[in-house]
Amino acid sequence: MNFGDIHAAGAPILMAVGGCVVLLTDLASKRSDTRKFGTFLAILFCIASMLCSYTLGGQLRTAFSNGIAVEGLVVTMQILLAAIAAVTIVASSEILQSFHLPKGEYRALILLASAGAMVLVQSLDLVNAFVGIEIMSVAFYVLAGYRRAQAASEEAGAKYFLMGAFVSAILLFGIALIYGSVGLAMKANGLELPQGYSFTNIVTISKAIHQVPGFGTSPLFLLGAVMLIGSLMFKAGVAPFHMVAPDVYQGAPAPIAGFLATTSKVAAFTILMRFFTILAGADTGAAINVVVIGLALLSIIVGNTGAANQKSIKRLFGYSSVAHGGYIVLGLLASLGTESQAAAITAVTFYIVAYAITTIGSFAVVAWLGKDGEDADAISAYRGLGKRNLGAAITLGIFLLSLSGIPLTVGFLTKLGVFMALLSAGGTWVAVVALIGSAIGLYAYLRVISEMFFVDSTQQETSSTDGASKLVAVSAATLVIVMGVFPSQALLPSFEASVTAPPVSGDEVK
Amino acid sequence: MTLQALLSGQGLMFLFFAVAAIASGLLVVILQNPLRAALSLVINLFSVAGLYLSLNAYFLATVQVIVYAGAIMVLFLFVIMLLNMGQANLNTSYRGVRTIIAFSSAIGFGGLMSAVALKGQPDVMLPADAMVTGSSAGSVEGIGKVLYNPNLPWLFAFEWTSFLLLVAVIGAVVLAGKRQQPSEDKA
Amino acid sequence: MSIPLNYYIVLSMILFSLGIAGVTTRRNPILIFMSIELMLNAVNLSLIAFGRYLGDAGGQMLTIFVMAVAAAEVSVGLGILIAIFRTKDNVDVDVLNGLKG
Amino acid sequence: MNELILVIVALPLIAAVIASLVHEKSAKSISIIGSAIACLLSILGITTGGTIDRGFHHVFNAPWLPKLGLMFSFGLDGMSSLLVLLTTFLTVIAVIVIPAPKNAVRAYYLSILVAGALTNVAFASLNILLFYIAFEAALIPVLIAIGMFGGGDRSKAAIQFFVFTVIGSLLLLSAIIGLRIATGTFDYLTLKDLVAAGAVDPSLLRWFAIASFIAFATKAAVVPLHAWLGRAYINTPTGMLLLLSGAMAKLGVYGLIRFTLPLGGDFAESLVPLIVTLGAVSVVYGAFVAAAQTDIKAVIAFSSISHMGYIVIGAVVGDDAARSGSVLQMLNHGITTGALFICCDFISRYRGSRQVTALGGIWSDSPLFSRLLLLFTFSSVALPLTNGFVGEFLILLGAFHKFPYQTAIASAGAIGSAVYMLWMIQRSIYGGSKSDASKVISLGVSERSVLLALALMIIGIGVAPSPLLAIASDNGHKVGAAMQPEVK
Repeated sequence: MNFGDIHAAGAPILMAVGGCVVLLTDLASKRSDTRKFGTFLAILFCIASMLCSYTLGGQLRTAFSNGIAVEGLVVTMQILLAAIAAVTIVASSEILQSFHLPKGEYRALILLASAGAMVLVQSLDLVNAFVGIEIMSVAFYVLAGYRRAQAASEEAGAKYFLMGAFVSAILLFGIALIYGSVGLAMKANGLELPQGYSFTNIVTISKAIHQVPGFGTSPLFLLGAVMLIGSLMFKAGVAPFHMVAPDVYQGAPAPIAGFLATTSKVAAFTILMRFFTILAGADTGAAINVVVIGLALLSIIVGNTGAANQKSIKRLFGYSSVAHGGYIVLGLLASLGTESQAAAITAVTFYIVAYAITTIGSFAVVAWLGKDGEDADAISAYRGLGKRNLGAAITLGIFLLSLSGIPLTVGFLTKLGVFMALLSAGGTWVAVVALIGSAIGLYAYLRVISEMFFVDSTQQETSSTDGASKLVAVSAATLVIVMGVFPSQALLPSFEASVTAPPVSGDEVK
Repeated sequence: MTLQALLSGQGLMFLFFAVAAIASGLLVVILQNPLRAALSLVINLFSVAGLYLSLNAYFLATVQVIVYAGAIMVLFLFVIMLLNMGQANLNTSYRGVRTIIAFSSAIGFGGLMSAVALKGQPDVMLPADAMVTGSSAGSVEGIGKVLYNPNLPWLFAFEWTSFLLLVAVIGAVVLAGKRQQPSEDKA
Repeated sequence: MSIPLNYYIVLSMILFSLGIAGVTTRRNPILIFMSIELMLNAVNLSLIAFGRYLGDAGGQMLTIFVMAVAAAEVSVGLGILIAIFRTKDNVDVDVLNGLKG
Repeated sequence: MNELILVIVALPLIAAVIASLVHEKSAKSISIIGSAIACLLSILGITTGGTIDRGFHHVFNAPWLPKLGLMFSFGLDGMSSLLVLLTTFLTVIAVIVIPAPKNAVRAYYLSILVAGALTNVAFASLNILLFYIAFEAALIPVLIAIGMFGGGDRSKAAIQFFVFTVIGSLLLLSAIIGLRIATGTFDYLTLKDLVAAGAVDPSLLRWFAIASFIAFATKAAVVPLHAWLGRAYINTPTGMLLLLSGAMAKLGVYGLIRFTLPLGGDFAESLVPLIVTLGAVSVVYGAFVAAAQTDIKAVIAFSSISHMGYIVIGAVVGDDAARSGSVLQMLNHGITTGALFICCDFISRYRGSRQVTALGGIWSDSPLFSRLLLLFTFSSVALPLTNGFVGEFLILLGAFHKFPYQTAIASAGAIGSAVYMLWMIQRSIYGGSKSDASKVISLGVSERSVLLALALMIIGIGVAPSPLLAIASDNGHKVGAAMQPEVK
């Protein structure tokens, strides 16, 4: 262990330390109103974490006995995660105030959840991934049920917890099976486990896949891999484990819903990308492809149809997150092909970043329009919004157009990227089904736009005071447009030539 | 070979604990009374601890008994008592159905899963050197030497586990703490 | 004569499936949670068995983490469940149906 | 000089931005100035000039997102320059003649100017992805205009319109991406050369032909894909309707000529009989549905299906005369239908109703207006000496010897429609006034001059079509020449 190692793992460490500091500051201060200072402190640590990630640069480096690996993609995702945490803390400052909820613990949980997500993102060993995902999930359970006074929030927490714990068990069994199968295969073929590596290390798994003939199709490994992939996809809110996502997003306070939806996706999809990189080009039979295609199409269809006739806008965003999870999985699918891999990783990364911005913004609008701390959840509450609060209506309209993938918003470019990757990987009919799904989704989003602009309403002006959410929503909307028109300036270059796992070669592992 | 393996001393031990584990596990799934289900889970944990012993994992067997069966299950029992669920819900209307479902799905699904997963997987016996490497690996010393070795990947995860427990503590405090909204105090 | 590894794996998978059966058929959240503990146990058993037969300490290491995670989940999970039981007197998971579209 | 098209697109956009910032009163004049200059400039676009590349003049290239292959590539040929001119012209008219709704003047002008500019980007684009982006993005201002300022059924109309057209264009997108992956480019001219050289997988071209046909036929409201049109046209505010029916619907036909046929390979050629048949069905169907309407706006809307059916036949039939006629007829249809919708707007504004049964007496009350309306109707039913006649005649001439049955059916339908339409317009303007609140339709100076200008164009093109025809013949003809011997 040396400074380089600490630096590589610095981003989550800073977030975790920030969590502790924020918590202790809150405990130490007598006054109940430490709102500004606590927010400031939390954001300071987020920025420090971003800087720490940024200074790592794009080259690949492993640390902590190959337990973690950091490269361009991981750096990007870590910066994104820290940004999401900072924005969530800003956006929820007023909600906390109006709910009289404990603030220090709230900020600490957000920072710690992000720390867990970062550990997951950078982990090269599935053990670290597992610990990271659990830190994130346990914090999520608490955050989802944070508004204990409200039955819906409690229920969201309970459902999320039961489902999450169940899936964690499946994830663990997957890891156990991978551990066993890799170990047995390497042992049977006389391959040595290199010093410092474990059987759960992605590099070791990759070595087994690429150097042991027939290992990629061995049932023990495939069962483990499918369990691992499926449960990680649940953590990202993909069907068929989607049923809690709309419930949780509806029940949780809006900024938290945005946080849950985005952080979980960023973290889970990044580790999936890493896992898929080593599967690329390997003979794993059809099983993984079939599972991934099935999950992706199921999510796209379930998500878009589920969104179609919602009365609650947070549920709508919940279903929308399921559908968008499906599109991201399609991109991941393309990353299984060796030729389309680079394009697919770029497309998926861009998709995740864009989705994060859009979703955080959408939930911020819901909080912005809320009254007395209650989110503006019913879609009927948006009727005639264009006349009452044009700014909010346009902001939400931009997000909805972006979610439906209309040109000149970032949603179009993300979809374009994923479809390009997918079609170049040869998934034509998959793309067509996905297109049909997005046409259904279009209707769901248009309904809200129609309610806002096209329907007259007698509702009175809502006096919203949530300036923080407004700030977040408006800046996110600006980003959505800017990235939709000039993405090359904004983001695309940083994704060039990202690697997700160290290349497998004999020397690398020895 | 299979029968022989089971009829040896170690085999009988395995057989005993395996049957106990499955039986108590089944009871966890089918018993209506939460209290009894929790006690069955304790038995299950003990049986699995016995299996750990047969695998030379002495330390973990101890941890299993002390932490799992001792602490975690006590927490469960405490919550069941707290919520007064001890004899609640004695409705046994579809108990038989549940027993069948649970048993058949466990045997069916588990058997299917193992049949699929172990297809073509040769019977792996203990390696010849297992007595050497295995004897110390399960002890406190052996575990400690591996877990805290900075040249092995476990230390990093171990350190992060402390943050996991911190999150759990914060969560428990938040969830169990006094409700701050005055109007909700009556609830 | 030692026990073949596959015996342990089959046993572990059966216990795991029992847990899944419990999660899917049980209605009481606490009992669901206990079934999840059953699944975690099955995982631990397979990990230790794999580790033993591979002559590798990794299985036991993973088991330690699983136990730590189980403890963390229990503390948070029971906290959430107590909180929701204090609001609602009923104990069936069917009662968790306030969130609908 | 190459930047001409950029200026034409940018001017209305700049005007729109300024107009949405200034006071409501000056919004209109700023919009007029911006769009009028753009209109004058687009006359320049007709003349050959600037960089010339494979038959396109004013070719302009600048990178947008080079990594995605997305470029600002523009170029004009006769067909696209005429359509750009039509679009800018209709934008000006829409801004001048149709008053904005009182409560949202700026949003209204913004939507019209942006819609016009994006339509022009699509017409002038030589990069397929850029075309697609403009093609789809132009729907947003229309959506807003229908939804916010439209008729009673506006919410449903807006959603239906948007969903229908976007589904079509999503298919197109998948085909475009497929082409890009196969060839590595979105550049139209390169693609065209590659396809002509047979360097692209035929199964991909088949998919492109099908997908792009569905997208463009939806836009042009060819019969099985016309379902969005009725409700949308009836509920669209007239200003936007001028652009929607006059310019944007032409994107469908334009796309067939520009993209589907040249890039669809042999399969697209084999689609031609089907498209012609569908076109003929559209003509008849439009005529029948129009005959069942009592709302004059609906009559004009459904007769539009009929006219577009003609234009589609002419566009795909593979005959030079027909294709030139088709391009000319796009122009004519834009002018004539625009004029009719404007008249319809006047009638409903002054008379408070668009129902034939409630109208009458306009002939005596408003002589100039009713005579102009009659002229526009003549043009719409293609009487000789009006512009409509030239276009339809050329189409019939070209189509008849290749597809005699379909053409015969189409002309029969057209005649039936003409008779009905004349009868209906007459009923609504002759006779005594049936409405209590009959008001004289008094035209202001600007309104009068616009209507007169439209009338002059109709007669001008009808009497001396040859200059325009010469430009219009500079079109898909060159495209088709790569694949088939010229029919002369």
